[in-house]
Amino acid sequence: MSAPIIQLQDVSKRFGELTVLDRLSFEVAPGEKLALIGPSGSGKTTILRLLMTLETPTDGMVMVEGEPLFHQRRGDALVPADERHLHRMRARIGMVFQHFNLFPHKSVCENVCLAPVLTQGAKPADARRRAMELLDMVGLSAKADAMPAQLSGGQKQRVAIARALALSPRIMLFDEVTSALDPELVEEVLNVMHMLARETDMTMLLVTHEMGFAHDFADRVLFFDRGRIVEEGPPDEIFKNPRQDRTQAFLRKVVAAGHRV
Amino acid sequence: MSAPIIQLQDVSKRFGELTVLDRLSFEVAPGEKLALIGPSGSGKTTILRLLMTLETPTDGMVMVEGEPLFHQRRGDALVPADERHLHRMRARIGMVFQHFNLFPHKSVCENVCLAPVLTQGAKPADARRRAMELLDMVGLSAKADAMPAQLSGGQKQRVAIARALALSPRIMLFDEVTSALDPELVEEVLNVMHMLARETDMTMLLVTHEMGFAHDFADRVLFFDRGRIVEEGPPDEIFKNPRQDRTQAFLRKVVAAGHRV
Amino acid sequence: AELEDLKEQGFARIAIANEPPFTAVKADGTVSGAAPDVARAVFKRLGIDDVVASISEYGAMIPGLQARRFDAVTAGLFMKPERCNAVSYSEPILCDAEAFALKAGNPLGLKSYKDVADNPEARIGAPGGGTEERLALEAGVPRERVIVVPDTQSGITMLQQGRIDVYSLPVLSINAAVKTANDPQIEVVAPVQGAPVYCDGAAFRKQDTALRDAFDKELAAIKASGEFAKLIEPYGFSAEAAMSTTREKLCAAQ
Amino acid sequence: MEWDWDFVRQITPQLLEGARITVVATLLGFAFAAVFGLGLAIARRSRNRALSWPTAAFAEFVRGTPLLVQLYFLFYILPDLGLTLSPLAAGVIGLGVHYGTYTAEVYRAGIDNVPRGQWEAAKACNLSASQTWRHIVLPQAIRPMVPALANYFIAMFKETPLLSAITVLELMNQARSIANYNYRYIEPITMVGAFFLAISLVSVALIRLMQRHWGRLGRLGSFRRNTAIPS
Amino acid sequence: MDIWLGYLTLILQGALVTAQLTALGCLFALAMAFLAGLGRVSAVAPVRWLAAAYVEFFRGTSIFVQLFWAYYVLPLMGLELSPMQAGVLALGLNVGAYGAEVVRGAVEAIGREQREACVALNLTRAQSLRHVILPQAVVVMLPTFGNNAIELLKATAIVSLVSLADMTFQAQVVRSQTGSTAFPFLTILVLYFLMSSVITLLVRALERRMSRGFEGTRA
Ligand SMILES: Nc1ncnc2c1ncn2[C@@H]1O[C@H](COP(=O)(O)OP(=O)(O)OP(=O)(O)O)[C@@H](O)[C@H]1O
Ligand SMILES: Nc1ncnc2c1ncn2[C@@H]1O[C@H](COP(=O)(O)OP(=O)(O)OP(=O)(O)O)[C@@H](O)[C@H]1O
Ligand SMILES: [Mg+2]
Ligand SMILES: [Mg+2]
Repeated sequence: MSAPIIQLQDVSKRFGELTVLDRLSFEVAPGEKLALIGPSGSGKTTILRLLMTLETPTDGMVMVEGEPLFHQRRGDALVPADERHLHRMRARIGMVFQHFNLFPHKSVCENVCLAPVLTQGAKPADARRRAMELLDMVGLSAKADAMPAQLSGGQKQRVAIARALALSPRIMLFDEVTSALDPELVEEVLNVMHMLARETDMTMLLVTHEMGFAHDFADRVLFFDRGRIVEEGPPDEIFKNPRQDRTQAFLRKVVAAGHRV
Repeated sequence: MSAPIIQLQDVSKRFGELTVLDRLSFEVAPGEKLALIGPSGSGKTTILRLLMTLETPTDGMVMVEGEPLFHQRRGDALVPADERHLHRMRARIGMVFQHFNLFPHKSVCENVCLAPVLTQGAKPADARRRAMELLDMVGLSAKADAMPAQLSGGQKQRVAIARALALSPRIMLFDEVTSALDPELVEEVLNVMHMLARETDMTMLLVTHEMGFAHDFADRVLFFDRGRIVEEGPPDEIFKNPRQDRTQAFLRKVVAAGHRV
Repeated sequence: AELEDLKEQGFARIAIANEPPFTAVKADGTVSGAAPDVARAVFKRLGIDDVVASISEYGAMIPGLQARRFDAVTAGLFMKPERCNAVSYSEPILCDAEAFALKAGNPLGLKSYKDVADNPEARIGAPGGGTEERLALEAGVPRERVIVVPDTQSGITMLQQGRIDVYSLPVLSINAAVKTANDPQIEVVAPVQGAPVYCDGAAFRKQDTALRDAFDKELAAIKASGEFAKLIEPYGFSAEAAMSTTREKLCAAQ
Repeated sequence: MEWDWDFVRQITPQLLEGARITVVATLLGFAFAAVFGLGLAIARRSRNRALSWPTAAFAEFVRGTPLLVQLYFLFYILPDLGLTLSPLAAGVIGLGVHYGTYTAEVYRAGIDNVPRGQWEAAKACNLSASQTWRHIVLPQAIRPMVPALANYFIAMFKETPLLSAITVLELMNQARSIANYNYRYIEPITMVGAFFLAISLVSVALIRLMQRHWGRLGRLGSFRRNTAIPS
Repeated sequence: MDIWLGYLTLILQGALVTAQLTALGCLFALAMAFLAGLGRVSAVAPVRWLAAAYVEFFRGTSIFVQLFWAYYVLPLMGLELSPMQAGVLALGLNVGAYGAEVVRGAVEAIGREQREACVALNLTRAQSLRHVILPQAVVVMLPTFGNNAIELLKATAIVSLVSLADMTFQAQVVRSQTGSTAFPFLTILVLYFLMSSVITLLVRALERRMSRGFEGTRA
């Protein structure tokens, strides 16, 4: 196995009194597709937000491609990272949000082009060409000049995926990207993600409540509870033969909640 | 078959240009459990809101227990109903909303007691006794003095159900009562509803995207599209052997969206 | 300011009051009246061709002068010892006694500031920061019965509306105002008993004595030539009164 | 000019007397505005166009013109129409009418801020209109109004100096009178400024506290001035 | 009749001064609002404090007091301003302090989600502000700015108290020259209302233009 692209070592995150991540350690191999599942409030989103540097860990080390994410070397010592270091590290990571977070005042194409032009110094014409390729890939080249408000939820989310891809990150983070969508629109987004998973060697971390999709998509599943990993393994094992009581109870509940047609 | 408790005759509802219900007619038998399903925007919510008199039909007649809901007799003529008539009719109908709509400034028990005391002249002590019974039934007697903000989503929705039951309506309307809940909390609400369906002879109309639940709960399913009934029948028929293309396509999409564990 | 500076810029900034006949603003916006006319004539002889007049409240004049908003105040700002300490006055220009405007028949029988002080019902209106306010206060009228009136017309209106019982201004101002109002319900008591005759002068900043001295010289010249009398008498002022007294006397008076 | 502490000591009592009038005028004016604004808000909500439309026009006009000129109008022109008000009464009514048009917006926003779901739930519970207002809407609408109303209270307080134009001897007028009498402006004006600053810093802190407890009303810009500016 | 026409001209001259004060005051206030408003959300703590102190001071003391200070006290400290400059300074600083809170509020209202999207796309703080936050925030600010402009217009009336010949002041002059109170005051009431209506219409037009791209996303 090659060197891990992401390593968490004893990472804790506390909000005041509340411990959300509790001395958590795990590794992700390059190209791996990882699904994070678990009950509400178990800390799944927080892990993705840490990796995107939207939160800072209270304790522990996060390494991305062998480099510390929140620290930098000064002489021999490790000191908290400054904005420049974070900026350099962030270039490797992309994130897609539950609520899309498109820029409402920019057209679809501008949403996709903005970051490459501003952060990678891409020429506007080149950025636009690449944006059109990506929009084509997510099936939205016809909507390039539409405004986000004119799109359905599923279309918005596909634009958000294209936007994240435009920076060619080596790691993609997906946080419940379908849970804000109408059931009928979920499929089109999942199709795009399936395609991405098949056709690229990006490392992907996925938080979802769609157990069926997690099963098909992931190489490995981590089941979280209260900021700790309760169980991990290949999807078949976790979904068919969960070893832990907590996992079994969770899956039973989700199934009972009606996802069984 | 006994006389229908609800009758819609050629009911239309337009919002400006938009026709939301299009000369719709159907009947509901006393005690029947009816599920309304269909794509987003097809008008399901609008039907429930009409029955609750939160909207007024643009055209057509709605009868509840043989009486016109939006009209009253004056001499021989039918004239639009006044507030007194509506008030009398509403006493027969209860509704549970997607977002609970609990009164945030009143405790759980006060939420349940308020309407009986104000509209039925119940004595506060009696109302409280009955409220405690209902809260006990939905498994929340321990939370009687909590404020809504201190409850989880599932608990809030169970309080909302108890509140609607407190007026002993003969018809209960449920509009996507679980879709705002975390997946783990869905079960507790559905359990309460199953129990209601089994143990009371109330007429119930249910709008839901949980096909599994609709299947188990309903005596009859109506499938809507664009303000019209496309197909209706017993759940087994609709879900296993839908006759219409539109119904098949809808069910296929919902299934593809991951509800298949 | 130095005389030379003013000559260079070609005009002097003067403060005037919004009070006929000391000042008058015609419908076309041009400024005339006894005070600005004299100022214009004197400054012209000093080689300053024009005056730029800004209308100002009485209360704002001395602070405005100190804050360098004006080079001189020519507004019927009567000489009083305290004012002589605050500014440099020229020799006297316009003299006037104090008068009362009150309801026809003088129902409260008010003839002096003392009378106002002694009658607990009587409310007197006076311009804020003006001589009359001070005279009233010094005569012992309590603060709450001295109503500070923002301008002459407000004073007349308030008198008509019964909000004040007497409105005090210099004789000529009152006459002009009462004439404008043209109201038989109002009569004038002039002069007020026991109130001194006051004269104004052009007021300059304390340190601008050179300018003041130059002004005095030319003022004396037009007084001697008779031009002075021609300027002010049409407005009802007496040139004789101004020429028979001096700054020294007025500033020392108590 | 130098700052003169002796002079400060000498004029303090007179300024305090002015401050008393300022406070009285603000309190009365605010009480007037609170009631008058409620009337405006109800009239504007009315379904009767003949009532709601002129009310809206009146409110727009009052909000679009300076309080100072309105005060002149109340004080000098109304008597010609047969209504002679004392300076303080005219000032209180002027402040009250002017700010009433703002408090009306607070009431409106407060009521609009109660989610539609609450009205609908009340209907589903079969409450009557008056029961809905009393038990459901008003209890939820009033609390977030309080900080917004308090903001206007402070704004009004800072606008009382305008009453000097209609001869009310409030703080600013006393200060000007002192300045005119003594030809010293720095001390009285600065003291007035310090007085206003002290009062408004204290009240801003109080409002922050209220907001933390009772929540903020609406979104920014949802009514005309979320924090008021003296005019 | 001619007399009235003449005095009407005088009032209109005052109206010009009022309009000029309002326009310059608004420009200055706008500059201050952005300077202090962005200062309040700055990452640098001393900048935040400075901006907060400015806002609290100018909102805390009455504009009346500020104007008197600018007019009578600043010159004593050696800073000489024309009445117009003093008026613009006081109005601009005062209304700018209120505007700063509008800017800050609008920037904060463009929620966490947009800011997080910017981080995820690796934009710098300045880039986020310029390309994402401000273009959206300005649309949110506009209506309140419109109200602030009207407040500023109304506040210009008090410069008459320091003898700047604005509309209200000219009305006073006309009043003492003619003895009529109703004519000048009713005239200027109407003129003020016209001016504030113009501001309202301008802001609405601007709002429509700026929010066009959003296609109704923020109702
Ligand atoms: N900024 C914050 N301040 C305080 N608590 C927070 C904050 N962000 C998250 N939390 C808390 O941290 C816990 C974990 O949150 P997180 O969003 O990671 O859960 P999750 O596993 O993604 O849950 P869900 O499935 O509901 O999205 C929750 O209890 C949440 O309330
Ligand atoms: N007050 C209203 N004004 C205008 N249009 C409305 C209004 N209420 C509903 N609509 C429109 O009526 C149509 C039907 O709405 P309805 O809420 O009944 O659909 P639904 O079947 O419940 O959909 P969903 O599954 O998304 O809840 C939609 O297109 C909706 O936009
Ligand atoms: Mg989450
Ligand atoms: Mg619906």
